Amino acid sequence: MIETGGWLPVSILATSGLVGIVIFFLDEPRHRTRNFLNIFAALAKIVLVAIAIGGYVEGEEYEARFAFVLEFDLLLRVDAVSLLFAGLSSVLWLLTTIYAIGYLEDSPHRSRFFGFFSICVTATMGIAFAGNLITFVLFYELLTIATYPLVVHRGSEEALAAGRTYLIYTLGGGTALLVGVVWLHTIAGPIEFGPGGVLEQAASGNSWELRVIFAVLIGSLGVKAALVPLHGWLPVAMVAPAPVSALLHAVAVVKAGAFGIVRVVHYVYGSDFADSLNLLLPLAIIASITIVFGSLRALAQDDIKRRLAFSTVSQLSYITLGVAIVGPIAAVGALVHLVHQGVMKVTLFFCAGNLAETLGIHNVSELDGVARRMPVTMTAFTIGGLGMIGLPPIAGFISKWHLGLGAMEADFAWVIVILATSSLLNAAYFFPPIYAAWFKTPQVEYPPAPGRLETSWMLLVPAAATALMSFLAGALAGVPYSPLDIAELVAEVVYPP
Amino acid sequence: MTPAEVIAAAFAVTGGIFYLAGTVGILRFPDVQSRLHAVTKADNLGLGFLAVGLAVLAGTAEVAAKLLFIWFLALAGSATACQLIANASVDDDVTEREQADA
Amino acid sequence: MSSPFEWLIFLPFAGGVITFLLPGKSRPWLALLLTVGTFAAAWWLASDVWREGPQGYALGGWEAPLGINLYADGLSALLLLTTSAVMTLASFYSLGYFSREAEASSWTEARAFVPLWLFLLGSLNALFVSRDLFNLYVALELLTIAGVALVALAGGATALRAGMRYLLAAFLASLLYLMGVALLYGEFGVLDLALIAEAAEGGTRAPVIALAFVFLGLGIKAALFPFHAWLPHAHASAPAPVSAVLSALVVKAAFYVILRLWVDVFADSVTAPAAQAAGALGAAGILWGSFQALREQRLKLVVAHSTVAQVGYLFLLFPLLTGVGEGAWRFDAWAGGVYHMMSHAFAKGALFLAAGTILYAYGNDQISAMRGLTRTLPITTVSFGIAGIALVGLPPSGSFIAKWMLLTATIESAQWWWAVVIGAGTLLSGAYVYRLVSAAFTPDTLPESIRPVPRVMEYASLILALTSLGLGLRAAEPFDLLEVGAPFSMIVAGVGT
Amino acid sequence: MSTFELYAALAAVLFAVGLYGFFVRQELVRKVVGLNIIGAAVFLLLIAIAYRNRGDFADPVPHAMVLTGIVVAVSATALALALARRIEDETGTRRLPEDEESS
Amino acid sequence: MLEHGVDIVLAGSIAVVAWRVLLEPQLFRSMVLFIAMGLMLSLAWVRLAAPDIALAEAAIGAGLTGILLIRAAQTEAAQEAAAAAREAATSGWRRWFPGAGRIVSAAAALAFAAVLLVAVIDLPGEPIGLTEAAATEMEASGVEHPVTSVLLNFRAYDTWLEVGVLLLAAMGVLAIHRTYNLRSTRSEEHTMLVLTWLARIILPLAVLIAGYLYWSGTHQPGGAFQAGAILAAALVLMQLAGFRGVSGLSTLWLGAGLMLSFAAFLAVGFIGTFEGEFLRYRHATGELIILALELTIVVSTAVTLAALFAGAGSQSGDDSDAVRARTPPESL
Repeated sequence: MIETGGWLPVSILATSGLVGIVIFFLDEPRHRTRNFLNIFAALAKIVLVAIAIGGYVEGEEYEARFAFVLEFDLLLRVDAVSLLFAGLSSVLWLLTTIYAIGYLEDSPHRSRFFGFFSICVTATMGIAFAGNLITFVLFYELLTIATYPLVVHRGSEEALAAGRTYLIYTLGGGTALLVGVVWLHTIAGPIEFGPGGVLEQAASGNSWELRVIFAVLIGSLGVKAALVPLHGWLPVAMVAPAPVSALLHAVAVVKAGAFGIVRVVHYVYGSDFADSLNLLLPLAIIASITIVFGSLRALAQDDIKRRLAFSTVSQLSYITLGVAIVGPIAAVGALVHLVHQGVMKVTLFFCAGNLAETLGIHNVSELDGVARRMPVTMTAFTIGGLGMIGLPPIAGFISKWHLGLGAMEADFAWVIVILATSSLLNAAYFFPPIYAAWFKTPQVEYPPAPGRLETSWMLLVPAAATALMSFLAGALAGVPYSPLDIAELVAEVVYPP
Repeated sequence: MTPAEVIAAAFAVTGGIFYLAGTVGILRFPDVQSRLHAVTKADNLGLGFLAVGLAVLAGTAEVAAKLLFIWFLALAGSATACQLIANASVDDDVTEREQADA
Repeated sequence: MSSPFEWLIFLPFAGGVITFLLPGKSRPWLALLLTVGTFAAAWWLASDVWREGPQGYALGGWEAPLGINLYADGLSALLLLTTSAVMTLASFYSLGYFSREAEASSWTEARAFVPLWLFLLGSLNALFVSRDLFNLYVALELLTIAGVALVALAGGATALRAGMRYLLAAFLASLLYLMGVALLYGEFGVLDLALIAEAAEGGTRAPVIALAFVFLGLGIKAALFPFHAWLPHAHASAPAPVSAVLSALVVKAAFYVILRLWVDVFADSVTAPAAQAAGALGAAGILWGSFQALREQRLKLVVAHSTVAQVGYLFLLFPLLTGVGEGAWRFDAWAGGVYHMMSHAFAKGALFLAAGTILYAYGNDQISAMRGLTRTLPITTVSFGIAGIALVGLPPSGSFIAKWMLLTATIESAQWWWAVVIGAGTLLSGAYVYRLVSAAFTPDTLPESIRPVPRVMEYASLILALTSLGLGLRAAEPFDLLEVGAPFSMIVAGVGT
Repeated sequence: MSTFELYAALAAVLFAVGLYGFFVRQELVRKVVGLNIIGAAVFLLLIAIAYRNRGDFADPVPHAMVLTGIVVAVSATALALALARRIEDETGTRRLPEDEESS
Repeated sequence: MLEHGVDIVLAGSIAVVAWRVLLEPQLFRSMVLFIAMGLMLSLAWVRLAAPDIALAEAAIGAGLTGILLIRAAQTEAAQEAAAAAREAATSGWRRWFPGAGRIVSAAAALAFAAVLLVAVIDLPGEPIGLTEAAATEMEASGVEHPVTSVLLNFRAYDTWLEVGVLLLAAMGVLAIHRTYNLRSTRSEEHTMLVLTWLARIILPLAVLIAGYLYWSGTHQPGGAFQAGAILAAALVLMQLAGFRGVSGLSTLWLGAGLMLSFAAFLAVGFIGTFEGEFLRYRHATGELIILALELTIVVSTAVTLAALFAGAGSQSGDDSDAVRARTPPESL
């Protein structure tokens, strides 16, 4: 059943999966063991992913196949794009765990929280390493189930309402995805992801059927990738605790949707075949609309987390846009933005969490002169903000640069206009808070910092680390094994030269 | 029509007539007790004639004995039933008469 | 006693007789022992069927036309395994459930419960292996009377009235079924299913009206939509282990007979419009059951209404099988339907047992009263959540696979509307499961009096819930077993012993 | 009109009468009587079929079925009447709420 | 012509009586009519060459079911007047379409009957059945009477389950009344002297007749269930006549009596598996086993049916005045 090297993907999943189950049965006061288990599992996962990256580059083949039912089997396979997503998630999982331990110092139900937290990451890893559509759907739905308890963790009426909207959107999306995938299976039999698309040879159905299936798939994945009409749940889900919004609503859940779109376009349909069915143009249009719409709504938000949520809505569609443009450079832009956006957005959410936790600041209007009181957090926030706008040398610039180049190469001139306007809009909603924080005099007297640091180290270190990562990802993009390097590796596989 | 059949038919007819009388009695008589008279006496007698008629037809003595045994059981049953109903209906008449007088 | 058939029939009935006479407390333990014995017999039969194909057995040595034949193919072996598994766990649960009233009046529910319980198990076994129209009638009647007695066991006006409704409906249904059998006997002059199947092949001799009577009677017993009114209160007001078994197994027994007659015996006599009508009634059942489940305030009534919905789900199977021409997908639809029956049996059993535990602990089962469940009954909450997932059909569960197969069949047989119904069914079941699960996440205002719950009750429902998940992960073997003697293959008359 | 058709027709009539009684009558005891009449109808049909198949004796299999049917009918009736009795002890009325004059 | 005449009159009268059973406003009278219908039905069975069924119908169908219904109907008498008045007022959707319930159900019932008639008409022309098969195999079954051979050999499994149904009903009734035995049923103290006199005469005769029926079952119409029913009637008569009857049995003895036959079938079946299948017995040993099984059926059926009769009455409340329940004066 498990061929050679199959142990790796399974053990990557198992590290967070088993730990999650064990944590469930830990009773509340056992902080030490729980924190130790969490950190150990996160470190183990990073090591395993590193081995996987190293092995993959040397041409190792890691594949685990289980007989699932009749002619379908569960397939976990390591390939370039899965490493990209898995690497991002594992690293950020470690940092977010540290952050969560600090953030939830004395709140109730932590065993339940960390249990579901680990299962979410297992689901994310499952999505990353899924080798065929049925495994992808299985982990995609598991992610929905695992994230719901985190969204309603506080149990307040508001949280339950948010949980309900979240479920309505994601369950609806899940059912649509199921229908789409089953429909595809009836036409093309069991589909395994193959770079450059497998559907052209396998499919026997007429083009109309394939178009409708494409629409259904993108629609269902669009729920989690927050494409315009289906993004409603994301701002509402911000009521969840900060670590949840940070990892899940900036990285795991939304990226699962975007990653799904990458898989469908590049590994199921293949961009050339999809383009021949002229499906990519409407996708690009929807992505562009989302980009502009997300930025506009972000402008109007006073609450920091809601502003960041809408910024995520718009930033995510960069990935969809990059995927929709035929050409290796645009693909690189999309894939590398998958990582960069994740890192930058996590930094911003960490800072928002710090502000809320230590000074109780929730709105942009209360940010005047806060930098004096919390310099490190605000520097991290500034790096993240500037990165989002796309200023070099921070990571954001790299992905926008590749997207622009890709658009030029595929002569999609209007995409450049979209990128420009969205950068302007980003500036419009990130500069005011940064300016207010650094240069305005604080209106209210902030309570002095208790210890040496402005807040507990567990909240500060992750924010600083991710800020540093987003800076390095931009500055040292050329270094081998950097996100850009792996993205180019994927692009070579998807668009054979 | 052998002589036995003729006799049996005669008995059966008389039995039938008695049943008829019993039924007319039930329909015509005013109150419970008198109806009881009709049904118990006339029908049992009718049954008796019928049983004798059939016994004649039966041929073997064993079947004839069974038929008469059936008649005997029927007699016992209906006699008891008549007693019970009469006893129950006595209370009725008292109440009816009281209502009538009051 | 060399054949599993003998043990399957002998054990439960012998147990029923012994426990009926045996005084004292040891009864529930004996019941547990006997259900485990029956599970072993079912396993033995399943392995025989797996190795040597369908098994036959001529009772009293008399062959088909005169004597009564027993027959077990993959379908009955699988259902026997499900029956004995659910009954074993429910008996395990009843050890704790009935222990509380040891000090109660001279008459204890436990003493009266066990013989009826074992007779119920015996009649289920007799029904699943029976191969004779009239024998099915007697088994169904045994099932009904045992069921009614067990429902009325709870005492109190509601339980008695529910039992009365159940008895009246089932009595009328049995008579309709018997009328159908009479007409069938008039038509074929034989009662054995194999011989009738042979005679009815090709649809030349299709006693439509007789079949109408038979299916109408069985439809009432299976609580198909317009005739479902008796089910909710009967299943909700019965003692917890009884309502679990009623919803999980007894309702399915009637559906099994319909499936056996519709697919195996009268495959050529049933018409497409009849199939579409059955599907439409099923769809109406789903909508009505879910609608009621959303409005209901009492926990057990919500779960009972969901049974009506899920039974409606099963009837969607028929339009996919009949009148759509020969197609490979028919096996998918059939296997999917059976698998849904199995996984629903486990999930619904777990849900009812968990609801019983909550009622046992809180004293009432108002949904609003389910406060702080995660704190007071953690294991029950977990089994509640898992059973809910399995009921909705989210991925790790068995009904996800069932839904996958049904969807494949709907798409390949180009009947889109059933796909919409399946989607709607999923979302609606998601809605009322959400209602129950979200009640558990409400803030922890602990109710004053919680009666301590014996551990055995919580673990029983947990194991049931986990099995329904296990069905989702390990589906290969059950499907291979199902293929043994599956329909769409002519049944050979007088199967060898 | 052979004997078979006559009694089969009687079965149909009894079936209709029993079904009507079962639906219309609200008292539980009367519903049970209705069901017994339907049962009688089914048995009539079975025995009529047996009569039609008669050789030197009538077809014994339907006879066995009807005998079993009668015993099953009496046990179901007894259970129903016991239930009706207990419902009357508990609630004072011999009807189900939905048939009850809804307040 | 005459031969058909009898059938036509009989069928017609059964139909009329059935309709009257339905329409009769007073419950007690409708029950009496039901018993009358049952007895006429047993005549119909005789006409259809089914003597065994005629016996069973008279003993169980009309007899025992009848007294069960009368026993259940007794306490109803007091409310009858009120019920008749309330008859008109109906509930729920029936109120908006007064009488709709009747029309709809009448239409449904007639539709069913019509469909049934059509089905009967298009049954295959030449009759098809298992008569010859039963005739050929009967020799091996150990008894000469076809119905008994089918009932207790070819389809012994069905009979076993049927006895199971009877046992289960008794268990159910005991569970519903939340008791293990029928001690709490009050036997009537001040019954009529004539009833006790009748009991003294009838009971031994009843046992005799039951024995005769049981014995003749092997070679001519008769059989275990019919004999059991007669014994049950005797037990009921005992109870009504002031003797303890079945309610005198202790829990253990009542339980043993109820499940005797079911357990006997189990034992015989178990033994049968040694030399073949479950419930296998042939030829001479077959006859012995059938007689033994029939004996247990007689005992169990008698005890069970008498117990069911006791169950139909009220357990706790005392029934003494109910015995003299009378039909209330003609009301309405």
